[in-house]
Amino acid sequence: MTLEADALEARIGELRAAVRRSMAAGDRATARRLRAELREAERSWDAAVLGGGPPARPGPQVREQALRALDVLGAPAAPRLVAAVHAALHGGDITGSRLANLRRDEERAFRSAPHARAHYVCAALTADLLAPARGLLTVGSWPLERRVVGRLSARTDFLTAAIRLAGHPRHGEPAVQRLLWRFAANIPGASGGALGTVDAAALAAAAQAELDVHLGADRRERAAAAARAARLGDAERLFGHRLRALRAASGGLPHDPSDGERR
Amino acid sequence: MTAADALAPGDAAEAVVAAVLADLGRGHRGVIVDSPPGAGKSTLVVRATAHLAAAGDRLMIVAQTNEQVDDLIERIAAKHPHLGVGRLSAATYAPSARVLAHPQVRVAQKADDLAEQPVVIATAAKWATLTDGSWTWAIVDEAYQMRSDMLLRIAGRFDKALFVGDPGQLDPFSTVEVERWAGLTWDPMRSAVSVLLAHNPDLPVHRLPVSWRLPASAAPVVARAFYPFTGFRSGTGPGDRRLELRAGGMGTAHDRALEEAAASGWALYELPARHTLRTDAEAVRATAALAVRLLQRGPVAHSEQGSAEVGADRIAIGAAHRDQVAAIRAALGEEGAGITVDTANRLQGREYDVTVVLHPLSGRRDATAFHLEAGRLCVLTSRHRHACVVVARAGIPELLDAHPSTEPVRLGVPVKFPDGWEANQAVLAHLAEHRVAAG
Amino acid sequence: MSVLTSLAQVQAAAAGVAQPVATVRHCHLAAAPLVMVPLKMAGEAAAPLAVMLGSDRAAPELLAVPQPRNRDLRFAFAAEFAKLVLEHVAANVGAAESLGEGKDGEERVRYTEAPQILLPNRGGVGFLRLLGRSTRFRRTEGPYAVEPAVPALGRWLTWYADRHDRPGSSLLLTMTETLRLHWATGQSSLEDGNLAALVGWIDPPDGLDGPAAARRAEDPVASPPAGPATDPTFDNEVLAPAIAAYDGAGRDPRAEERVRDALRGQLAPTWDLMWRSVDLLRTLPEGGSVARRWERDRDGFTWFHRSFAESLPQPRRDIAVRAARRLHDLERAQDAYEAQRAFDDPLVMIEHRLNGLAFGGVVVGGDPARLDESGKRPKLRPHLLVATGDPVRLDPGATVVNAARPGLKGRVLEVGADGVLVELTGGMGRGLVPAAGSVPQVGERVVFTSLTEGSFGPARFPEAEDTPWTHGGPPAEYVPTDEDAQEDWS
Amino acid sequence: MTDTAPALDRLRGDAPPRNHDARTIAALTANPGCARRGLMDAAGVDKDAVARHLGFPAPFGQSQFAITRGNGFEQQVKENGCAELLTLLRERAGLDVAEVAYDDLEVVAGGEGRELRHARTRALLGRALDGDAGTLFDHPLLKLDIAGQPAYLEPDVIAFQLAGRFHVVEIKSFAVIDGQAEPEQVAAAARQAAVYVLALRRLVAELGHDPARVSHEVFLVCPENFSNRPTATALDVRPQLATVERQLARLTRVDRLVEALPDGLTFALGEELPETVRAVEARYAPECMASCEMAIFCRDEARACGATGVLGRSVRDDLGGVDSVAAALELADGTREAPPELAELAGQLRTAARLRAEALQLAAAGGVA
Repeated sequence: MTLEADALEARIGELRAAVRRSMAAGDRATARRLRAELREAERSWDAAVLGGGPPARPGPQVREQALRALDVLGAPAAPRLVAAVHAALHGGDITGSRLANLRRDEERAFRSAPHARAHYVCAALTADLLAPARGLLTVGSWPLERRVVGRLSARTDFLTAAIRLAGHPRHGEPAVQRLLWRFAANIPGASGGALGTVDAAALAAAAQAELDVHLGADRRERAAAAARAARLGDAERLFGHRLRALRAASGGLPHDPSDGERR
Repeated sequence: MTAADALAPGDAAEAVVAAVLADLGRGHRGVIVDSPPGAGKSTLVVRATAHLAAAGDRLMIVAQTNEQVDDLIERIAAKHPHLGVGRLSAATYAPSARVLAHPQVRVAQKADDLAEQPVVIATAAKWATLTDGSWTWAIVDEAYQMRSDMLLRIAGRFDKALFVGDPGQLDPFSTVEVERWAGLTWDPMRSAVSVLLAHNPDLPVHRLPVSWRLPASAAPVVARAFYPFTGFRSGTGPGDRRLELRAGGMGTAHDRALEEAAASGWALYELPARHTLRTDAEAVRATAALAVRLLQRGPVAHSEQGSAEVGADRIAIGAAHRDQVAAIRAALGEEGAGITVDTANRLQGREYDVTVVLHPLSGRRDATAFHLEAGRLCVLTSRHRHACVVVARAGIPELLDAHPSTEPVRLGVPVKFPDGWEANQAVLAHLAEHRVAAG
Repeated sequence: MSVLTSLAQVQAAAAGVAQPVATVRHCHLAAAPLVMVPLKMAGEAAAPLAVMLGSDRAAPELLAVPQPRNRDLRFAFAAEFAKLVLEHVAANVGAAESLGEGKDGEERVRYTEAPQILLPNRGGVGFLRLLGRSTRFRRTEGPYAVEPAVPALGRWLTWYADRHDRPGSSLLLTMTETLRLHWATGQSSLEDGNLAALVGWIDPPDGLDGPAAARRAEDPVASPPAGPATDPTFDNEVLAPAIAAYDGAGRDPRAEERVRDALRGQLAPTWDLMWRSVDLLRTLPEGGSVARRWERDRDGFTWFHRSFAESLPQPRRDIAVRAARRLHDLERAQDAYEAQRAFDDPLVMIEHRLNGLAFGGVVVGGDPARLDESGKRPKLRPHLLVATGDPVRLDPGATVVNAARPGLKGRVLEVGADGVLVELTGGMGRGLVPAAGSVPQVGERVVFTSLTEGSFGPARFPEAEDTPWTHGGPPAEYVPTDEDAQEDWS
Repeated sequence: MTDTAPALDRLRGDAPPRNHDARTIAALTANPGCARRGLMDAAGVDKDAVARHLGFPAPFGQSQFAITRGNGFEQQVKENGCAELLTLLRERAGLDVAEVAYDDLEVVAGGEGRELRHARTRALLGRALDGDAGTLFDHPLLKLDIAGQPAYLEPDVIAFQLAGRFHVVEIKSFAVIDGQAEPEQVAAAARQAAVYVLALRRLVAELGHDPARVSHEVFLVCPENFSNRPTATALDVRPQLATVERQLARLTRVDRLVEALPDGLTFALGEELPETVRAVEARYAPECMASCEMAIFCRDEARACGATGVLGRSVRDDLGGVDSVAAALELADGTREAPPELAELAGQLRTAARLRAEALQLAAAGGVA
């Protein structure tokens, strides 16, 4: 351990005690300042001792990976599910958080150069207000009926994804089987095999059986909403219609007074 | 109110007893009868005993204490002089006079010596020492007081059983940590009836609708406070019970309290608000003095059973802790000799004309789960046929108001009603109308 | 809790240092106990983070899990932990002492030694219990297989946690509860849960009194908590970055060392406190009945150790019969333990003198050689008049025994102004003349108590297959399953 | 009740009223007898800030491991349209396969304004009550009156409709191991669930329906044993409902406390804050440490005036409610002449002191009595 590392270690010890004391005293501002210093000291200690490289930035290929996974699923899906599908089929993992801000990057890219890309990763639209649905990813080129989500859609999309995955040529591979097992555990009549192994055909049949129960109502709601969505502008059709835009336009709803910082 | 309320009290009670006896013949493994205070539980046990013995079944009766065993023997022998009764006793038990008075009762220490007695009666602890022998029917008296582990030890001795008990009374307790079994349907700490029902949910449950003990002034108060879902009513009307104080009073605070109790069935003798030790000398003295003063006033109890002097043996003093009971006994002295003084646990199942109660929350600064237990206050305020005088320091409503309710919750343990806080509040609200400030 | 302990706490608060509430040690202390200081990960049921253990205060072993959410690392930790615990158990069996034939004809044996484990607080027992539960069912082959020592560790930890629940057992002691059994501090039981504060009150470091030592002990940066819970600021500012670095650096040994260093810093102060507490407890002479209770402990250890190979892991929950039998055993042990502590220790007997079930004073009169001629044969029935200032609440006829010599029995005849008249009925030797020194002389100090040891007789319970219909009938045959295979770990 | 509203605002000074959530409301049941706390809660004062300003900050909150574990578990249970939750409710509550509708009330059209979200919650629940389908309502924003002032309730809970009745589903990350969970944590979850049941019942009543359509049986979803697999346990929260209703009613009677205060008194963070806080009587007990941000300040204050409450409620009860350590000691060693009402306590304390001294002196002499 070089002399310099010893000094660093002593400095790290002091900073740690100081950060903990200021956090305990509830003085968050000082804590934030000291913590930054501490991270810096720790990073230089890592570099000096471990030689760790800089963390990876979200490269362009995250977009392709998301699109590929969404194609497999064929239905709006949450970032965690998209990441799980990618990991099962292609190994490695794109953390859910990097996927979450992918949607924001795509919207920014679209607004700066509309339609520059063939396929955009974009939001699902809620059936009632056509607003961006929280925590869902879709592909811009999908038909509106598939991108709009109603009250039953969360369940129907889950079942659709199960059927699509069960039908995937590589459904027999262990990683995909483990992913299918988590679907099977939550579909009545589907989970029969021992841990980690799933009878894909049985899963697909069970999923289809439940899907038929909801499909009619779900399709009706999505079709009606899709018709309304068709009248939206390009950007809003892809990334959702926001009330704020409406408020700005016509000075709509009175601003909510107690809209303080959410604790 | 239900159809049963249209009936006269006697008929309503008779209808339930008839239904119970009928259920005994319908092949249920168990029949349960909830009996509020003084609702004729022992009478039911005696009639069921005769009913089952007549049908030729070998019958065992389980009581919780030797005293309860002797009570039942006396009642059965009086009602059915020809019925052979065996009393199975521990070696250390000396038969009491009232048991020996009945020729048809045989006392023995081994079950084989009582083989030809159609009815054998013993305490649960004695039955638990048997490893063999079987009876077709068992009658379990005070079944809500018996702990589940005791039922486990004796259930092997019978095929079918009638369980009779008062659900409002004290819960079983233990001196050790029992968290380990919380949530199990056979938790050894639950009452015998609750474990029985947890495993046999479809057993018939009957409810004796009338309290013959509690006067019209007490039944509604006790029913509302401690039996919210399974109400009952008094077997007597407002005019049927009267407590007469033949000797004149001297207008002292004690006298005014006794007169209020005689007139309305309740009195709250309220001492000034103060935090004290458990054996609060002032409250102990007041409790003893009230009982002694009552005797001096030459009380006569007029009821549907005629009129009778209220002697010392017809008066009881109840308290929450053993050291309070010891202090009250010491304060009674000679004049109070013969008056029963005991804790709620030991007063269960017993009956008196007048009771004087030292309120468990009197003088307390902080209430604990022990003090707030609904069963304890229920026992203390439901032993009397005529009147109940409660001695308490002021300040209990404020104490209840400030009581933090942060009791732990254990998964799988059924919620117990009524909640002790609500029960205490209900009784206090009623007592407030009969308040007499201490002199 | 009673007025006496409350008074001791008030005296301690005024004096600024803990006051004794025991004059003798009421627990067994092994020559080389296995001290353990465990830490668990916040937010998890039983994810071990680290443990510092050993029976030599100068050479503690530190085991740590650099990434507690990783299953393999967690079971590698369990395997190492198992090795050390099983070694200690094996090293503390001692010789097998024969006790002659049991009623079923088998030779009864009792080990002369038993391994004792010391933990900082009750939280540690709860953690060991859960760790035992999460490891004792693991299979050693098939999916997620583990080393054979791991399920063995699980069964031993479960057994130790169950023994801890038994009143009077010394096999698994928690230091906060054991110290509070012997000293009262000037703070509430909540603050006494902090071992550093508790020791600070009992043996304040020089220059500090109780409250000052406790205040320093409550600063988690200066004196780390005794576990198993870690301090949130330590988690957020020190441990989380270290674990993240370990993950980031692909499990580089130096990053692992950084995690271990951080955890060692949290555990070492408590390790020293544990041994300081052992020293404090050794200053007290051992209570008279401690050896007898330690014998019961050794019987239990002998039975579990000898039947270990062919028995199954303890079931998840007790069946009806086992629950009832265990409750009865615990209540019997509680009853005996309370009586034994009172007879061993005058500072405990005064609890019973204060609530009137015992009395002590000086013999001021009586008739030491009195004979009772009323019966067929004269019987030796000496009378003693004991002057006492205690609030006696015993009714005439109550049986009492001498606190110093429980063999000396008697009856209370009368409680008068000048003292209590006692008629001695036993424990004075055979004949009509009392054995020398058996009857207390005038001027002697004596204490008589109505407390008797163990009024509980043995109770009979049905066998499991005879569980009655009132308790759900005979339980299903017990087959321990390893549900870990179906679990996807957090 | 509105006449004390201006007084409560003054008490709060210029700070905005603190947002209540079920945890803070459930914590009201911890020490109802404490006037200081009752007043600060009724006025919506930020006790955490006051404690820090007085130099006695409340011990720091939660470890991030626990937070990430809690969020991770909740996310997993609610993932893919609450797939795992639906499986549990189908098994345990007999939910029909067709009942899967899911409404997310946490964010409305990108806007997170509370007024907007509450309006949408009212609309959706209103339609559900009128027979429209709808099974899972995630994060319904509810309102509850605290001391006469409406407060928004940030729920992390799901309302779930079964056969026309609503049940609250509370997701917690403490484990249920072999059917048992930590009793204190279950109690806290039960009290919080009771607050939601109460708020839901008030909303249902406002919408003109029978409040009993909100069941007192709530579902507690926790990880099972040592895994991530969720399990659901039905919990009857009637006792907790009664307690919370009692405490909320007490808060509306806070006027007694307000009148007793010197006017112009405020808990605003200023120099005179220490005197203001001390002017309102507290009722400290060690249990406050687990449920009130002011606990360390109150403990320090109680220690300064030698209160027996610092040693715990049972010690104070043993000492017959004598409040000061010094008084108890003087009674024990006879230096203080006991007034008549304390005569008995003095006698017992003196006997106790004598017995302790006698036993200690005997032990020092090496004998056993």
